[in-house]
This record gives sequence, C-alpha cells and structure tokens, in this order.
Amino acid sequence: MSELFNTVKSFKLGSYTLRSRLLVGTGKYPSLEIMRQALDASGCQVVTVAVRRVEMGQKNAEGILDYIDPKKYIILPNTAGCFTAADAIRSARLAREGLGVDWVKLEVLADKKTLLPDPLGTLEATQVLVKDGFKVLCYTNDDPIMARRLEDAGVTSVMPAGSPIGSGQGVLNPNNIRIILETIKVPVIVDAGVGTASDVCIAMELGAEGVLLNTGIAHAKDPVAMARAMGQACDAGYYAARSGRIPKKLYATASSPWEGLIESVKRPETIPGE
Amino acid sequence: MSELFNTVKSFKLGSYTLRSRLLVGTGKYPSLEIMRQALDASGCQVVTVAVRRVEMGQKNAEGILDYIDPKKYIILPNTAGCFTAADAIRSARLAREGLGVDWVKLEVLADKKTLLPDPLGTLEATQVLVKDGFKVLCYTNDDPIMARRLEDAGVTSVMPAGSPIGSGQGVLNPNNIRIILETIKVPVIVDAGVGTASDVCIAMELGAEGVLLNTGIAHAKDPVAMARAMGQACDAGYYAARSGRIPKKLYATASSPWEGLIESVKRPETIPGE
Amino acid sequence: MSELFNTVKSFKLGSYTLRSRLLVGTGKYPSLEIMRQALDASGCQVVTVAVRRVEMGQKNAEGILDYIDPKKYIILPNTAGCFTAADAIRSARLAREGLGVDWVKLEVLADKKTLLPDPLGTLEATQVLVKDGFKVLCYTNDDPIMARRLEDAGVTSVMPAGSPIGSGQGVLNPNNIRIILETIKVPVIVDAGVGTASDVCIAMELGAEGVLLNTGIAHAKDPVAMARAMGQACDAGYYAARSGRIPKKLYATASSPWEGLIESVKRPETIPGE
Amino acid sequence: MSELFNTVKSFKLGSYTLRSRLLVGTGKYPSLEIMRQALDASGCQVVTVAVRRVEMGQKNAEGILDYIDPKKYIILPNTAGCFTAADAIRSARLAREGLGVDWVKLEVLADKKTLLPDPLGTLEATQVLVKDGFKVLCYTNDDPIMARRLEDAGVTSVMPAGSPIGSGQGVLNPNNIRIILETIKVPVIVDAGVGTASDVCIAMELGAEGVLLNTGIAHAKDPVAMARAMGQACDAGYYAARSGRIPKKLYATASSPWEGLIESVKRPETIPGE
Amino acid sequence: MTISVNSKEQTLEPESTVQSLLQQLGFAEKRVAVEVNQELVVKSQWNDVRLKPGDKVEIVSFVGGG
Amino acid sequence: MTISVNSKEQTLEPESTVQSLLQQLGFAEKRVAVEVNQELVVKSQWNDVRLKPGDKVEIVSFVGGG
Amino acid sequence: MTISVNSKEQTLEPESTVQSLLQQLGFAEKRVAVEVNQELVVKSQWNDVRLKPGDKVEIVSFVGGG
Amino acid sequence: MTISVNSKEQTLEPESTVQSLLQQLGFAEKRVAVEVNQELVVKSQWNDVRLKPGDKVEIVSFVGGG
Repeated sequence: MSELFNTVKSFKLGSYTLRSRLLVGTGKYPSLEIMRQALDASGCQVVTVAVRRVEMGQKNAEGILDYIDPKKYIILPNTAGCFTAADAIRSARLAREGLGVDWVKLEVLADKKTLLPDPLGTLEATQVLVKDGFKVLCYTNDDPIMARRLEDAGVTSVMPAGSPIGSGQGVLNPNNIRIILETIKVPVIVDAGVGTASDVCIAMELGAEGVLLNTGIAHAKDPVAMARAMGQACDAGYYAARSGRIPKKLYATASSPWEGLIESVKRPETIPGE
Repeated sequence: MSELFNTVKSFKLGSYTLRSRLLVGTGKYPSLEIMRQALDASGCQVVTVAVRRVEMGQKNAEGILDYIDPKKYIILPNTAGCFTAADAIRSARLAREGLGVDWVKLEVLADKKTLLPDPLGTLEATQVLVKDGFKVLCYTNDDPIMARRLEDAGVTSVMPAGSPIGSGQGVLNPNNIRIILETIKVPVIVDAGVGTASDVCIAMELGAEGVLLNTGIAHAKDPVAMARAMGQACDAGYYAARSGRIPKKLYATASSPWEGLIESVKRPETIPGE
Repeated sequence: MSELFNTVKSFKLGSYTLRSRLLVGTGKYPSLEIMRQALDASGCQVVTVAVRRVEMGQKNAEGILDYIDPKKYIILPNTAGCFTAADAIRSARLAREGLGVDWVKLEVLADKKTLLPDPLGTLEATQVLVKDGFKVLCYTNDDPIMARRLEDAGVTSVMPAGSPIGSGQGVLNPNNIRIILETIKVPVIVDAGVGTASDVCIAMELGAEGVLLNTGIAHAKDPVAMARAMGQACDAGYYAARSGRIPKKLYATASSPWEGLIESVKRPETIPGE
Repeated sequence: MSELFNTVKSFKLGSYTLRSRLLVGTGKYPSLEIMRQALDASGCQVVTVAVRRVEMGQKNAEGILDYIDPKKYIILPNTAGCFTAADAIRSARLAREGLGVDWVKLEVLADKKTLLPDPLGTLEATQVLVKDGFKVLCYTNDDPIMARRLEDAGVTSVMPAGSPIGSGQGVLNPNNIRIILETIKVPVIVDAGVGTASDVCIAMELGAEGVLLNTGIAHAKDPVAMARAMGQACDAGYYAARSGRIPKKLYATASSPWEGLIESVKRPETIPGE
Repeated sequence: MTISVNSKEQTLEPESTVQSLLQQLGFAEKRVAVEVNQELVVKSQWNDVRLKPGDKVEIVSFVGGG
Repeated sequence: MTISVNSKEQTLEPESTVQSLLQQLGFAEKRVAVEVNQELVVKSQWNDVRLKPGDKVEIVSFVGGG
Repeated sequence: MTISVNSKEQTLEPESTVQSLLQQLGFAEKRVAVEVNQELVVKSQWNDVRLKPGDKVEIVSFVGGG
Repeated sequence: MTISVNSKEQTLEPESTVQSLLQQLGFAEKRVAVEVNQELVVKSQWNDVRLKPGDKVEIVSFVGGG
C-alpha cells in the first residue's frame, strides 16, 4: 500500500504546522463575502493581509478581519506597497503589534509599474527584521543567488516569484526554481504570477513546498470555483512531485500487452518497428 | 454563491452519465492489487481493458476482471494491438460479446515503434463499427481534420493523443486541441501522452471533456499516490477551465491597495512607474 | 579545417540541384516590385505560384511571371485553393502544361477557415499525380504516419506544416517533425506557419532539408528585410544542425580556465560548489 | 525599396562603432588555430579574453594574443574567475594596463557550481570601476531591477544571462529580457546560455543590441561551422526584429488568392468555413 | 478430429459443439468470447454450432490494457 | 455559336478551334493553359480541337501564391 | 493642541495620551496599531505616552492584500 | 633577497626593480601586467619601483576566456 498516500502531509512554516500548501491573499475580491467563500473553497490555512491607515471617522476599522475566522485561518501580514526597507520595517512592526503574530511576508518593491522586488532593499529589511525577532517569509525574484543570500540572512521562507505579480504567466523560468530548490534548505514557496490551476500544479511538481497567490483567484470570473481548482491543483502537484513520474520519451511504450493477440486476418507483410 | 461550485459536474458519454472525467487504463501495474488501489485513488468510473486469448490450461481466465468491482466501474474494452481495421473490428465484436457492453475504445495503430494511430485504418474501422451499432470512442492523432472526419463517421467521442502513447510528454500541440474543441461537437477526450498531474490539468483547462491515461499512473514509482494526483488535477482543470482565468500580461497588477499607505520615511525622489 | 564549412551544401529536389534551402511563395506582397526585391534578398532559388483563370479582356495575363527572372528562379506551381483531389489534379495538369515543369506543390485543403490539409484528398491526388509522372511535393499535416503513407505513394518531398498556413506560430510540435525525419527518406521541407527568422532556424536545426514560406515575408512590415532575415536564418539553421551543438544542462561550465587566477585579496572562506 | 535593407547597421558600444552584433569568447577551443578560424567564420569584431598569471619559465606568455589579429578584432578583457568585487577590480586594472583598453566585461560570480553572477558584488565592483574610468560591460542575471541599478551605476552595457553560463539553454525567460529592454537605455547584450543558432536569433528578435557567447561555439563538434551559423543567426535576428513580423494566430490566412479558381468538378456541397 | 484453438492443435470428438469444446477446456463458465474461422459465435449459439475438422477457433478473455 | 469561357458566355464562329478562340481573346501568345470540359488541351492540339456549342472552356494563367 | 493623524490635522486636549486620542477617534477598542513620529507605540504604553503639539501619529489597521 | 612571484618563491638581487625582475624572468618584452602587494604597477614605473624582501608580486598575461 502506498506509504505516501497514507502519510499526513503537514509541514512546518514559521511557528505553525500546516496541512494545506496553498497560501491565499485577501485583496481585490468582488466582495468580502465572495472572499470568505473562496478562502473556504481553497482549503487554505494561511491568508495574507495588508497594513493600511484606518479611515478617519469610519468606526468599523477591522472590516476584512471580520470575514476571516481566526479558528480556521492564520493571518500573515505583508508589507505590500513599501518601496523602501525603512517603510517595510515599520509596516512589519505595526502588523506584529496589531495582529500579535511573529511573522511577516516581506515585500520591498522596486516600482509600481512592474511590482518586481528590489533585491537590495529586500535584503536590508530582512537583516533588520530577523534581528528584531521576526520570522520573515521573503518575496524575491527567482535568482538562486539572491535566494541564498536571503537564506544566509535568516529568512524563514524564500518566496520566489514565478512571474510578475498579477501577470498570470505562471512559472516562467522553472530552471531557476529548480536551482533554488537544490540549494535552499528553508521552505521555498512560489509567490506571484499564478494564473490558473496548472500553474500551481507545475510549481508544486517542481518541488516547491507551497504556493502563494491572490489575483489568480480574486480576479477570476468565478473566484470560488477557481479557489477550489487552485486548492486541488496544489494537492495534485504535491502528490505528483512525490510519486516518481514516468520519464519523457520521443515515443512510446504500449500500455496493453503484445502477447495473446488474435490471429490477424491478413497480417501486414511487415509491421514497421518490429 | 458560485453556481459552478454547486453544480454536479456529470456528463454524458455513450450510454453513461459520469461524474469523473478521468478514464484509467488497467495495463502494466506492478500488481493487480496496486491497480485496484490506484483505480480507487483516482476516483475514475471508467476503466479500459484489452482483449486477449485465454491461456490454454490456465483455468482462471478472468484475472483482471476479478479486481474491477462492477458496482464501482464501467468497463471500456479497447482494440489495442490491432494494426488493421479488420482485426480491430473482430476485437471489438469479441469484446462486446464477452463483456456485454455496446462501446469500444477503437485503436488502429500504424506501427509498434511509435504506436501512433493509422488514420486510414481508424476511419475504415469506425465506419463499420458505427454501422454495426457500436458506440465508438476513437483514439486518433491531433489533426483537427481527421477529428472532423471521425465525427462525420459517427463516433461517440474523439480521443486525440496529447503526445505518443507512453511518451509522458503531455499535450505537445495545444493549438490543435483548441481547433478540435472549436469544431467538434461530440465529447473530446485527450488520450495518451500524459506524464504527470499538470498534463491532465492543462488538457482539461484547454476545454477537453475528459482525459484517458494508463502508463502515467501504472509506471509511476508510487502508482496509488500518482493516481490520486491525476484525479485531483482532472477536477482542478475542470473547474479552472470554467472559472474564467485572468489574462496573461507582461506585468503586473497589485493585489494590495495603493491607498492608505503610511507616510514614507524618506520618500524616494521618484518612484519609477508613477 | 572544418569539412562542413567548405562543403557546397547543394541538395537534390525533384529534377533540380539547389543551393538555397529556402523556398518562397509569391502571394500577397504589397507590390510585384517589392516581391521581386524580397525574392532577391531571400536568396531563394525556388518560388511558388498559383494557377488562376486569366482575366478576360485583360491582355497582359502573365503579370507575376514577368517579375520572376527565369534565369534566377525555378517556378514551382501549387494547387492552392483546391478542396478536392479532382480539382487539385486538374490544376496540376494545367500548371504543367502552362509552365512546362514536371513538379507541383500539392495542396488539398479541408476548409477555408483553418486551411489545414485534407489527408484523404491529399493521398488520393498524390496517387493519381505520381502515376501521371508528376514529381509531387506534398503539403501535409505533421502526422508521421500520413507522412509515411505519402512517401509510400511516391512523393518527391513531404512538406509538413509547422503550424496552420499564415498563423505565424512556427513549429508547434517539434516532436512530430523529429519522428517524421527519423522515418522518412525523401527530403522533408517544413511548409507553412513560419512567422519570423527564428522559426526557420529552428525548423532547419530539427534537421529539415528546407523551409517553404510566404506570408511571413509578404506580410511583414518590411518584406525585403524580412526576406533577407529568413534566408540567413535558413543558412544558420542548416549549419547549426550539422555542427554538433552542445547539450543542454541545468547549469553550467566555465568558458574561462580556473587555473592561474591571481591570489584573492580575502579568499572567501569557502567557495560554494568547490 | 527597403530602408532597413540598405542601412548599415553599425552601433556604438563603449568607444567603438561596430557592425557585428556578435561578441565571441576565446576559451575552450580544441586548438588556437580552430579558434582563429571560428572567430573569422563568426564575423565578430569583439573577442573576450581572460586575465591569468604567466606560466613561470614559459617564455611565450602571450599565446592567445598571437592568434587574434589586432587589425580585425577589438579585445574585451573579462574578470572571469573572480568571486569578490575586490578581485574583479584588480583583474580589470591589470587587464587595462596589459592591453591598453578602457573597457572590461565585468563578471563577479557567486559560486563555481552554477557560475551565476553575484548581484551585490557585481554592483559594488561596478561602482568602483566606473569611478575609475572604466567602460563596464556588466554580466548580470535577468532581473530587470538589478539591470536598472547597474544602469544607474553607470555601466556601458547591461549583459543579462539568457541562462546559466555554458548551459546551452538559450533565453529561458524572454519576459524578463523584454522588461529589461523596455526600461534600459544603454545597449543590452544577452550574455551566456546560448546553445545553438536559434538561441541567438531569438535573443536578437527580442530586441537585444547584441549577443555574447563562447561555449556554444567552442564546444560544438564543428566550432568553425557553428561560428558561421551563430553569425548568420545574429544578422537574421537583427533584421527580423526590425522588419515587423506577422502576428501569431490560432489559424490561418491564405497566401494564394481565392478569386479566379477553376470551376470545381463536383463542388463539395458546403465548404466548411465559407 | 483436429482443430486449431488459439493457433494450437486441439483434438476432440467429431460433431463437437463450441459448448463442448469450452467445457473440455474448462472455459464454459468463464467470461470468454469465441470466434470460429474469424466469425463471432455468440453465447446463445454455443450449443448449436458444430465444429468441423480444421476449424480455426479463437477463445478470448480480457487483460489489463490502456 | 455560344460557349462558356471561365464561366462567362462567349460567342464565336462555328467550327472555331481552341487556337482561334485564344487569338480572338488575345491570349494566343501568352503563357496560358486550356481545359475544354475539364479535359486538358495541350498547346500542340490547339489547332486541331474544334469547339462545340455549350463547351465549357477554362483558360488559366499564373498569379502569386504560396 | 494640534497634531497630525494619518497626515490629517487633528486638535485635542493638551497632555492627551495615545489612549485618549484613540478613544476620541473611536479606535480604542479596535484592532489597530499606532506610530508616533515613526516609532511604534505598543498597546501597553498607550496610557503612558503623552502627545506633543506637532506630533505625527499613524493609526493603522488591516485590509485585503496578497 | 626572496620575494613571492605568482605565489612561488623567487630569489633576486637586493634593490631589484620590477623591470629587472621581469628581465630576469624573460617577461620584460611580453604583454604582461604587474601587481606588487596587490597594487598595480604601471609599465612606466617598472624602472622606479624597487622590490623589498617578502613582496608579493603578480605577473599576469592573457588566456582564452568567455
């Protein structure tokens, strides 16, 4: 009987032991109610939120948190929108104080146009936050060397972008992800760029520990059904990565036996390939 | 609430109404017991078998059928191993008599080396079997024109190869599958070439009604776990195909809002892209 | 000294010995003068033309032929626009009579929407034309089995489509082209689908004997410059295919030696990978 | 007449005006004589060399330089083999003194296993060398943000890796190269990873100003013929990038006219697509 | 008399039916299908169809296949 | 008499040959090929083949094509 | 006195604490975090930290993000 | 005295210059570049710079590289 098939596939991320390898963002859904249903359909356990100023005079400042059941989900604050290490560090500290969590998804972006991460600012913020006791889940580009520098700096997870945030292009450079997975010991979570279920499946098949996404679900025409698809694809990729897939060949091996065939009416003189 | 998410996603294939869109072959497993477990893990409802001579003197001629619970699975006989229309027709009739089913997965192969289908023999056998009352699920290449000829000849399903049987290369030419799906009205089931879960997911995302595979599961190191992966990937692809995925872009849209950011320490003179 | 580099790379196609492996169509250019310049820039020796009714009352019926220098180019008539074997056969015979050539590029299309070839009509017309003494250069899909049937029927060249005519998608299924090249002895010329120079280069690197294209040049913004690009890419692909390219690796081998490095200022404790 | 086709396509790189956009390395050839022939066949004008200690007692220390005709080639020294900014800076200064050139191909590698560039060391060395008056052609990863930082630091050319040095995988992430080309004003030269001619052609079609390679030629079975292929592919890609290629479509536009067809024998009842 | 079953020689009583052949071989109760001289013989006719010397009989069952 | 040339009506002298038709239309000296009732008529026979009322004639030349 | 809260002017009693500011604005019971002059003020100190004229206060909460 | 040249011990006359070292080693006329204790010594100074015991000298030339 399949060992794997029976193993509970939980893994450790920061202070938490998780079953689901899909981490889901909470931004840009048609409504908070649809978000709530999508999170549920995805089967995720970790959801990300962003730090923003309260709306003066608007009494119900929590909003989003009311739609995230603390018994079902662990909240991971991000530093989205920060373009300097200093701002990212301040946002992380505000988030820790406001949510009482010890981890953060660190994002230090280089510009608003591409939303690509700034490697230098990211490394600088990582060093400060790690010293400050944070468990840093670090959004970065897919450069294996930057990934190693971040691991050396003490990140809890390296989160390379499959492709630019919101681009829906999936994993553009599997080669880099493979090299990262070869050289990094902390969990590698593919973050950003996921457009559809097969993108999640491919990222997991490459050997990623998990996948984080937001736009791919939130902006799908049917976010709840897409959330379900993403969750299933994540599981599928997890099992496929560990099941020992068949090698690729130009062609071909028969799946039915050659023995015991009935006698051919007019056996073709020669069967090519025999 | 998501319509799709609640809809039972059954579909009609031949005389049957099916929930699962994954069809699984029964060849080449390490053991019949592992096959039984893999079929169960895959969640499939239709399994294929091949017609072969009984072993003289060997009393227990059924073997495989003892491991396929008729209450759980519908058996679809194939004509694997036939290189002429005549042999395929005889095999189909023997299968119908032996199993009491009215459908067949028609395979007329061109040679043992590539196991690619013979378009002419396939069309010839289709015409005879359809006239003879068979529901023909027809394995073919990915040529949209041959697919149309087969539909004109009355097949119940067009089953284009994603890549050569057992090659594990997935869908090599999505463009052809797309054109087939645009022009064919009967269910299109991608048959052959699937190597891992993402291949199934991609085939379903293209819009296929289902996927048939065998080697990808049977020859995986852990067939049971891979079977589970294939089943989940099939579901994932089904939902993703119908959830309206986001478009692909060079880059990028933020998943967190730009409003309400804390005031930057030293706002960088210019934020590129702003 | 490189053998290959000195070898004149002429090859035999039908009754002709050719240097250039690029065959170029004459349709859809902005003007006949631009066509003339583009043919010249491409370095091609074979150009295709179509058979059409003369314009009644319009005295100068030859038009295109006046722009094709018979001393520089060999004319290859096609049967474009024919949807039945019968029409293709008639067109071929009219072309042979009108041009005094013994070859034809056979096209039997299945429909106007996809312009994909009709395998059955193509095979039928091939059999008649070969018996009638034609050297048939046969446009077909990329199915290795149909390619073999056409070779068995006596074609002079198998011309598989890289992708649909005018689609500009290049070679969508290199796997099929590889199998065709493995099994076919007559020259294989990739026909249709070429969008830009690298498409030609890739087709040649796969091992094709030549490439035939038209829209990729004629509809480029600068047909003459694109024609030059296509011609150079064809040569480049020809040489690359025969030069024994390096294998692909995940990473990496240094192109500069490790010996004789100056002594490092502060040699990093450990150089990873050493 | 085609403007482009007549334009001499020279471009400025550092202090030089060049016709050829292919830059070729001098490492790892079977022999210096074959290297000489390959450089000639490639049509390149710029060749790279590495700085190494003289062999004590071995009188003819120049070796390689005797095989590089200074009237035909401009020598570009590199800092290959350096794993720290300090060593790269020393190597650059030694090269400038020894060769009397004012430019350098800067390489600061992260490790011997992947030969991937170290972004931090590269940026550090760039800042020092630019201040020291060097024209820095800077080997880097394909991250558009690092490319921008290097441009801000004053490099003469950004040289992103298509794939790891010597991997022969071509341009693994065209998306990143596109973003770099959108945002960088200095010449972008794709450096490293080129395996065969089509890789060069594709890099140029993306819009790169040039391509630098070494192993792809030096380790080919026939370096001289491959060098010729690379040179032609570079030209082909240059012209194709500027000729306005046709768009990609699912299918299809006819290259022969629909008008003036002969009357069909038995016009098929309906032509699909009409 | 002698016939061929799945390309192997088989001797049996003259006038034997398909049914008696299957009994003799032990397949009468199994899920099998039968051809005589490349023509299918449906189960309902196993008792009626008599075999002649030299008849070529195919007896098939089912195995794993994709 | 009346015949059809490239699907258009054409009147000409009775007993006309293919050659005379081509002359009348101005194509005699051009690089064209001719079918009468879907049968090719080679140039060497243009003077011999006489047209009958109702004959369907195709006269073709060459245009740009891929 | 006048301070800035989230870049907007805000007047309040001299000697006010962070706690009193939050009460005045109605955020005292909410899940918010506070910075004064870009330094975090943890909840346990809201009662102790007194605001001075011109202080820059940031009050943040959480919104949807990826 | 003894110095190190490319990490190998080398003995030479006291007061030797870089120029004399290069002559002794036969590289004076070659296209080489020289560092003493990790500082570049340009050719115009080869005659002026005197070597001290224990100096670390690097003499480099050029090889094939990509």
